[in-house]
Amino acid sequence: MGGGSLIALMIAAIAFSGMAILISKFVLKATTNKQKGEAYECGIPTQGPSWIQFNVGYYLFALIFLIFDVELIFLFPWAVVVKQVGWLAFVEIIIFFFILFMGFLYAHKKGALQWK
Amino acid sequence: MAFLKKYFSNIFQAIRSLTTGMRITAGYALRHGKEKITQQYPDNKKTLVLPERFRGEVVLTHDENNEHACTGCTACELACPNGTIKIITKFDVSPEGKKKKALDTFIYHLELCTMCNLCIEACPTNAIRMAQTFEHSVFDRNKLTKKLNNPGSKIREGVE
Amino acid sequence: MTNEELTIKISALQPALVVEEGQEWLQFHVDNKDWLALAKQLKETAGLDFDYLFCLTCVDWKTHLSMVYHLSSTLHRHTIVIKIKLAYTDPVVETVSGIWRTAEFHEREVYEMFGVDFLHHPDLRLLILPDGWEGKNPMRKDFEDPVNMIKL
Amino acid sequence: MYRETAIVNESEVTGDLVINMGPQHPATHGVLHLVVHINGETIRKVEPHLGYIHRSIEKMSESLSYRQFIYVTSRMDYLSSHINNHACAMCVEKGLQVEVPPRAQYIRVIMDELTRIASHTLWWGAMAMDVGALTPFFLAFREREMINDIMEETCGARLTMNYMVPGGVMYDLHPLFQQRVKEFIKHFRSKIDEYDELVTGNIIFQNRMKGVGILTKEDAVSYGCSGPTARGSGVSCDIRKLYPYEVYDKVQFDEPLETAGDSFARYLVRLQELRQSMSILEQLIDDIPEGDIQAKTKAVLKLPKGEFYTRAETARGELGVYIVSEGGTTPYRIKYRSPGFSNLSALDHMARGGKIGDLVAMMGTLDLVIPDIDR
Amino acid sequence: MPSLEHIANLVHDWLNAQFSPGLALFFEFFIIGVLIIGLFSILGLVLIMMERKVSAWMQLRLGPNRVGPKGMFQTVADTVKLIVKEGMTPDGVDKLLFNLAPFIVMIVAMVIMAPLMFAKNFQIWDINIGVFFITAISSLSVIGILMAGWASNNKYSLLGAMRSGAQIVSYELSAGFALLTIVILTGDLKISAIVNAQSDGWWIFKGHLPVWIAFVIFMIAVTAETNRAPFDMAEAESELTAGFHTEYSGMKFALFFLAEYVNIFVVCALGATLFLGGWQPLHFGTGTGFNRVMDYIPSSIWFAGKTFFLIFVIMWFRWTFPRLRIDQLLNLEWKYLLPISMFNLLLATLITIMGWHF
Repeated sequence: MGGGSLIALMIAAIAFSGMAILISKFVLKATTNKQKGEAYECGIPTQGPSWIQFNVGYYLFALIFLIFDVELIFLFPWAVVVKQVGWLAFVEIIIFFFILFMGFLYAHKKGALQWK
Repeated sequence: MAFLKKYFSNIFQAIRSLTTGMRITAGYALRHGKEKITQQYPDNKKTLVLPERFRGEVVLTHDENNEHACTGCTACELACPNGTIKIITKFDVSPEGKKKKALDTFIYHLELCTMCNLCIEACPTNAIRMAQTFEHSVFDRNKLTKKLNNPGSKIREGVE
Repeated sequence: MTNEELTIKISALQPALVVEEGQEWLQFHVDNKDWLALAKQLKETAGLDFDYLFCLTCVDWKTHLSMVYHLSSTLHRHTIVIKIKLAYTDPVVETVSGIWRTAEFHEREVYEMFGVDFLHHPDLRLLILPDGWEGKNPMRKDFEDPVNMIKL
Repeated sequence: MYRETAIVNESEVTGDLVINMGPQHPATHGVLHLVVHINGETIRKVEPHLGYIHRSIEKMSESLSYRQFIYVTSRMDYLSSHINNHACAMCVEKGLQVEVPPRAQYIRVIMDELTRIASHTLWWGAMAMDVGALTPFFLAFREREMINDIMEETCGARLTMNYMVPGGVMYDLHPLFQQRVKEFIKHFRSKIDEYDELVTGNIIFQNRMKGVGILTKEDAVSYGCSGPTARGSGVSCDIRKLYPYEVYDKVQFDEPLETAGDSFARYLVRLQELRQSMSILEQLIDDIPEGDIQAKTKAVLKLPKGEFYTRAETARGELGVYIVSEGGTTPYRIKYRSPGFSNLSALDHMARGGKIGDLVAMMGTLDLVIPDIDR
Repeated sequence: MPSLEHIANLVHDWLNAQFSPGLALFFEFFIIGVLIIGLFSILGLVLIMMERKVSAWMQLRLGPNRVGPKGMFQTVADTVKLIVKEGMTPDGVDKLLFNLAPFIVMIVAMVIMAPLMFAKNFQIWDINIGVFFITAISSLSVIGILMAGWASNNKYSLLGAMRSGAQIVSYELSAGFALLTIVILTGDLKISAIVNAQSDGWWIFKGHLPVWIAFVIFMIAVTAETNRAPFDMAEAESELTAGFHTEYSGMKFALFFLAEYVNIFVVCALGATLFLGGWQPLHFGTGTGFNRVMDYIPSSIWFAGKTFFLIFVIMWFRWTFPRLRIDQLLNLEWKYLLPISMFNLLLATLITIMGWHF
């Protein structure tokens, strides 16, 4: 079966989730009050906004990931043809990894992998 | 090189410590039939034996003639830290015509009781004791206020 | 250090002290204004080294309040009790939270329970009572709570 | 007169978040409310807000007689209720100048140590649960349940026993008591190594614990810490050793000390205390002397005018009972110096600079029992 | 004995005989949709039950034992409970994202099923880039989690989502490297080709050292990617109460919950396919009696058995270990798993070129 199955699966997922939520909506008569609408913070009203500019620590990892993930994508076609290409592929990948690893070490040295 | 050696020995140590823990949980999983400690509470009611000293609730002991040993001296009422016990006394007239203080109603507020045993210790005639019941939940709090002396009961002969 | 030696040594630091014996530990009655200076000396004087404030409380005597400090030394293992008489209305005393940091919490408790104001306390706020507590100080003898207190 | 609680909204300026941990939070074991200022994951400041379970036990005790007030203290540190009762009973005895019969002294100490084991096993399970391992909790409860059964048989209750009375203990031991305790010791000796294998040796656990929440010796003393919290920082503060009460001077035991002052040191101290408590039990259980279990006391107790202070070593540290008596049948003023209150005051100092996960681990090793802190 | 392949072919032929090709294809899609929804429901019920029982065994408990025989229908009862629960939307939330997030998570969990080979020649779509497809789609699930955490307007959720973001993206690398090891050995990205390459022995037996290392790294990485303890930073119940799904209740929460378990199934199925030979039965040597007995067991049972074994291992992790701290979690990835998996890849390349694997 072709790519159409992906559409079918997606529709199935939406139908399944949507049905589940709809059924529970129908089963239940919801009431509302002020306390119900509050964000959960251990029973204490939230102080200050939650949508703030967040500490950069998390984003650094996302950036480094991006670099590595792109490299990983390059590796996939290479991996498929390793068997046919043989030694050349090995030399290639050593050069590739050497550059990548240098970058990695540099990032490590700069403390980008240190959680702050 | 020393760095690499430390690096790999760290990994080795880590894996060893993790597998030790996993061995224990796996051991419990394999022996779960023998090791389980769950008590199936409402099902084991018949076999559930509470120790005789277990303090569940204050009761006034009555014998087969519907007689108790309470003289209405209010020692327990004074000993109670929470005001759980309230004793209402009356005056009995004995056949000889003497007036004598006697128990009229022994009111016990189970909802205030902390089972501290001080009333039992204070009682000079061992009229009250702790019962082993523990299922006290009710829907109405008023049901927890109990009258402990049975209707028509009277004081046992010879108890002063 | 024996009690006699302690008495001599501490009296030398602060001549206005009144020493009371007879209880388990030596008791010193200190004047309110001398307290902070004495507290510093008690902690820092070699041979005394009272570095462990293990109990800090207040007693309401209906006419006045008295602060009670139980001090001990983890080095020499001797213990003394310091008492300070405070006025009944608007009592004020210097904080010792800079000397023994545990006092910060204990003083906040005394502040809300007895209404003693601790001067120069870094963070004198209600600790146990709910925010915005209005009314009297609960641990004072004249406190009445008609709703929650059950008189036996 | 009162100053309003200062809620300074610094978050808009510095990018900090203010998070309320508790009163309804899985890690606060009760109703502790911590206002945590964080930046990213790093903790800037922790402000404990107490009082959610404050029952004013000190004020209540002022209106109760010397026999009655003891039972209220079971509700302070409910995990070491025997020891609380013991400290109060000792304080009343000090005032009355009553000598407790040797049998009662032995029974009291044995009960104290059983309570300590029960408390520490529960702490161990809860501690492991705080850092994310859920299985140890149930293993700990297996052991604790055995102790609770022993307690139930002799004292008549499982948690708030009220077994100590001024002058001795309420009833004699159950005939099976000694046998049960020996069985328990045998069982626990075989299981405590499992504790080490499952949790102590675990590399993840060690990484979570080591170097976290460091409390130096000076800080521990200055913050008035006591019990395992202080001993983890190398402060020798075991009341049982320093000011022995009852029969503690007759038994051989060590006061475990660690010098690192981090969470792992506090953890190790408690695990060693479990072993020490067992050795105390082993020494005492076979030679409990025969005799009375209560000294003769009057029906209505009156303490002479004066001030009495006793201390006892609970599972969490030093419990002080300070009675001011005016000579009446009720105390004029009672102050309970609870160990948790002082230990908690060090939390802010320890937590700064750590991560949220560290805060949970620290709270676990401080072994906070909230009713003990609020009283 | 009718295999799943057999039934699938029968249905396919019958549909094509009855209807026009377009209509037949539509019906097939419809059947797939229904089947996959059925699979989801069954997986939800079975896996949650399994988790409860496994945890109960390890914790000296009995586990659920009231609803149905041996408590088998406990999950059904819980589902009914969750349906009856109110799905609240708090006031401060970003309504669109908040309601969209469970759908995204579910779509990812479902679409990722497409290239999985459940039995011999029984597969929804044999994509020629199967392994790559799975890597690509599985990184989408982090978007759902980030969306849920951000939209909730709750600080716990935000922290949980951020942690989850940093964590999932990090561990995806080592999971990818572990997959690459097998791709190098096989020389193909197609799932069916990878499984066929293992007909004479599973990679875990044939590939020795590099595959063993890759397998261990793969298990660690997928545990982290599915947000399971000891890597459940996004939920971290004792720190963040419930992490990114703190504000979700009722059916929306149930969808997150279900998606988590389905994701576990998917990654374990992938692990079973790549390292343990998919539906290939266990063989020793050639032509022995043992092999014939093994062949008699249907391929779907083989696949399910291997998958559930791996699921058990992941559950075993959860009920044994404490949780890592966020910085330790990232240290583990960047300082240990990533360098090791890079060198492991070189090793695998070397072995492939030299032909040292069996």
